Amino acid sequence: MHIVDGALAPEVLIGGAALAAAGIGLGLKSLPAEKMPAAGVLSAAFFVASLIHVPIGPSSVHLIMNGLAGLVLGWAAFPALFVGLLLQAVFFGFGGLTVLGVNTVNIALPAVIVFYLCRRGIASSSPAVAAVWGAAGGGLAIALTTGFVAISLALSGEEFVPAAKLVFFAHIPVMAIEALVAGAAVALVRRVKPELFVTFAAALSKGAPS
Amino acid sequence: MGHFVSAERRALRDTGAARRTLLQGVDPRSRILAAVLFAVVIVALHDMALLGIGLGAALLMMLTARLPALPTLKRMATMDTFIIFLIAMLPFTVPGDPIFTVFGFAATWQGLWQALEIALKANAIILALMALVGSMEPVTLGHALSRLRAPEGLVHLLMFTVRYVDVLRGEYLRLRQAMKARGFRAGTNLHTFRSLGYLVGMMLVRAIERSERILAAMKCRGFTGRLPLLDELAFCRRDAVFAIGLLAFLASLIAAQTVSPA
Amino acid sequence: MSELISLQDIHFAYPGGAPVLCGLDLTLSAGERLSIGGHNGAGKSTLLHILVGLLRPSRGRVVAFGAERAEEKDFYEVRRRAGLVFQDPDDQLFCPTVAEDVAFGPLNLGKSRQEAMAIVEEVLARLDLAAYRDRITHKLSGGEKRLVTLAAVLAMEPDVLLLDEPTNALDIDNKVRLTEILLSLPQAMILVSHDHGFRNDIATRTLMLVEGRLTERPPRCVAGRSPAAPAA
Amino acid sequence: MSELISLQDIHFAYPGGAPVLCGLDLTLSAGERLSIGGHNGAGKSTLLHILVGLLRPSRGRVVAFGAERAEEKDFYEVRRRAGLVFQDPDDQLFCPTVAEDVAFGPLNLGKSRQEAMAIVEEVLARLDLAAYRDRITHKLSGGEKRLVTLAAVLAMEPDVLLLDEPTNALDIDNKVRLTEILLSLPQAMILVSHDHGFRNDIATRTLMLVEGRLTERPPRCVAGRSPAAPAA
Ligand SMILES: Nc1ncnc2c1ncn2[C@@H]1O[C@H](COP(=O)(O)OP(=O)(O)OP(=O)(O)O)[C@@H](O)[C@H]1O
Ligand SMILES: Nc1ncnc2c1ncn2[C@@H]1O[C@H](COP(=O)(O)OP(=O)(O)OP(=O)(O)O)[C@@H](O)[C@H]1O
Ligand SMILES: [Mg+2]
Ligand SMILES: [Mg+2]
Repeated sequence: MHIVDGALAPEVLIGGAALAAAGIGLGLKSLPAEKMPAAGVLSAAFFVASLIHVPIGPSSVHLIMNGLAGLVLGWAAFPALFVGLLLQAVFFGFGGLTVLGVNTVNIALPAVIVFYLCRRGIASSSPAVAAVWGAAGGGLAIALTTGFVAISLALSGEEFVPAAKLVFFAHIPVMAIEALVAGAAVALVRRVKPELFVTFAAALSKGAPS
Repeated sequence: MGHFVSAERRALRDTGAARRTLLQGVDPRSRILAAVLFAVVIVALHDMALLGIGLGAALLMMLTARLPALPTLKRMATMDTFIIFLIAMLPFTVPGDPIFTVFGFAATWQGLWQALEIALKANAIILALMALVGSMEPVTLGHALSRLRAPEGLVHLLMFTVRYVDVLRGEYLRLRQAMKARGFRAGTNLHTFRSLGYLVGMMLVRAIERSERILAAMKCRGFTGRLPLLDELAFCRRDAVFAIGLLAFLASLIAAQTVSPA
Repeated sequence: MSELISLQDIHFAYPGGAPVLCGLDLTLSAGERLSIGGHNGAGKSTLLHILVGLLRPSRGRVVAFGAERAEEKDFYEVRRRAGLVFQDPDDQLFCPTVAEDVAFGPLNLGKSRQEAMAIVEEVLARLDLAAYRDRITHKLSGGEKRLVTLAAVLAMEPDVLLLDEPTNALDIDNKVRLTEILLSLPQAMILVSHDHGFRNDIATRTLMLVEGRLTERPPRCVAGRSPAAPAA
Repeated sequence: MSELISLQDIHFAYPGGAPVLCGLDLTLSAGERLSIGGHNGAGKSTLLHILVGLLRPSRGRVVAFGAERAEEKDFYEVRRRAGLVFQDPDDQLFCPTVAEDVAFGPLNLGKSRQEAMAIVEEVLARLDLAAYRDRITHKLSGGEKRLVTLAAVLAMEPDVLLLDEPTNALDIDNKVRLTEILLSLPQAMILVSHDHGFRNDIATRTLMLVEGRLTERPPRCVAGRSPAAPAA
């Protein structure tokens, strides 16, 4: 879901960059040096997860897992996902440069929203309930990302609106897939290492806004 | 997001490296600033001929950086399917003079031009970015960003990510092989989604445990909350020549744009 | 005597690396327990991966279960019928619980959830692991993980077992247990192991992988079995 | 003979796990090269982590460099003077380049950038690794990584070296090189290793970790070193 250079209006690019900078700043504030190795290795893990392809019929999509990133990293998802997008653009030619801010907001802001909406749910005493909340978060994050992409386009020009609408509906299967995968991932983490979801929450209550 | 499967995205291992090229001698900071400046100028252009020149310049940079031409061009052209879809729809959604009609929808010249404009801009910028910045070590990118006053935390995060992407990717690939050996084939079904979810979850669990061991190793070497970076970047004459050349080129593009009637 | 697997003149190198296998030949017949030795990096794991099509040789033929196997599709059947136990159990275990991990193979073979769970119960009982059914795989000890990976592969009811260093991470008790289990199985197997004593207990034939080829074991090694051979 | 480190009646269990160490005693004297064996999961790595205060025992005393160490603060000095080389080099080489990684310790000890770089040059030259100075850590081979972790620890000029499976991932050449380096060092060391031959080459004393305690190595093992002992 990477927009490329040249499609968006300058105002949208600048607005996106400003929002992204603010989000990254807040994320970094929640990251003391002690947490840096954890955030870095998790950021690498989400980078690797985005290399996983899931077939849909004859085609295939790659995972984004931004909902899960939000649940694990909280505000730190902003800088972590930004780093991933930066590396993808520079070394794999994926996405673009002037759109980096917009792309970061489109992917990381849903992560943070999911963090606030679902963090109680995934802490539920029942792993099954937690998995359902994880799935909801995973699906919601993609829905929001698609929505934000559509909004970025619509703000840039009337002519994008029909395509943006179609894109949103075309992504419904993707939302379902991300929801199921994220749900299973949360189910596993809750049983194997429940602390994983608290690591950054602890830092958050001290460091950054909540 | 559903881009082409053929989009080969490998590890950060086979990036840049120490190929000896003309660009290699230019300070990484200049190269980053140059890529940003180039992108901003190209985005602001509207004249098709000038955009064509911009893409030509990006191709030249690719050759100077000695990036392997075919794979790089393939990466350049790889976009999300939805972006391709979006560009393909533009001729039909932009009002203007019709060229032809498909199922009652008229394609317009204006729409076609706009689609072409986006394609030219996107490809020129991403290609220049890959040539100027993508041809350096990811680690060098981190050092240069640090010298450019990028927030310290962000640089450290980037460095840790770059350091561990290959390690985790190795873990992932070995797990995937083992799944394959037990007859797993990804399909569009619940079993696949559950298995991949477990795989992602397990990768996260292992990642966090590895980060605990890393922190222990850091403590053993006296870590007190400060992460030092060392680098030896310095501007030299080659940088000045490069900067002047690029600025002159970009300035002439802007001048041509303001002069031309479009 | 029926031939299950044969490799003919296999050549292989990792991209950008030196040749690992050069002109390797191998035949495995029904009922045989073949052990393969060789120093670190000799290419033993590589050989097993070629057998099940996880790697493709640059030259040579892989014949398995009566047909030549060349393409990805050909190997689907091979992977079902030749169960590979990986060198590092952590590379193989990714499900939260033991039961789910053991069920993974049968589910891949198209079994229903119920059928798969029945197989799980049966295999775990057979290996005396029933108590581990609901344990978290990630928290098992190295030896326990090893036994679970074996169970996971046996759950696919393979005709051939390919075992890569199965005694790594096993203490004496578990090694005795594994030896008993393996000796009780009817399957033909290829066993890669550094562990002398274990090899001698299990194998009906022993080969060494030296310079990319398999050779009969040099006789001096057969004699020199050390009582203190390390466990790893 | 001066006593550098001693553990007295150490008990330890991971949260929710079975006891790993129960009543362990250990003394390391200056100039000694003590090797510790024991099967996987015996608690060897745990023991080293307790020594440098990464884990706290539930009972028992840690005495190091002439003082009892109980709190996090007490261990700052211990970690500086007892250099721990971790089992997995990837956990220890967290800096982007070799020079940065080796300089990490000295910089944390309050050295200036220049002093740190001088130490880096000196240590790398001493280990014959000068050519690796500007290499990217994650692109090194397993053996190279191992040697760099050793350099990074030596750069802190420790009085004691704690080595956890230093021969893992080393080929024969690098193992010979490591053996030479270790034998040339004046430091006392504790060496955890599965590798028989390596242990015998290095150690002045050998103990086994069995059932949570250290015991003298059973005599049958000292004698029975096999000519075909595997390299791993
Ligand atoms: N994925 C890989 N890419 C490149 N080289 C590899 C890869 N895997 C293994 N090698 C190299 O190929 C050679 C053979 O490796 P292999 O793992 O087959 O040896 P092995 O006999 O199983 O060794 P061990 O006893 O240590 O398990 C080694 O030199 C190894 O370094
Ligand atoms: N972080 C942990 N949490 C819970 N249990 C652990 C943890 N680390 C180790 N253990 C357990 O403690 C025991 C001792 O582990 P340790 O790593 O010290 O063994 P070791 O002798 O170093 O083994 P190896 O030879 O495999 O390195 C093992 O049973 C292991 O499963
Ligand atoms: Mg092997
Ligand atoms: Mg250990």
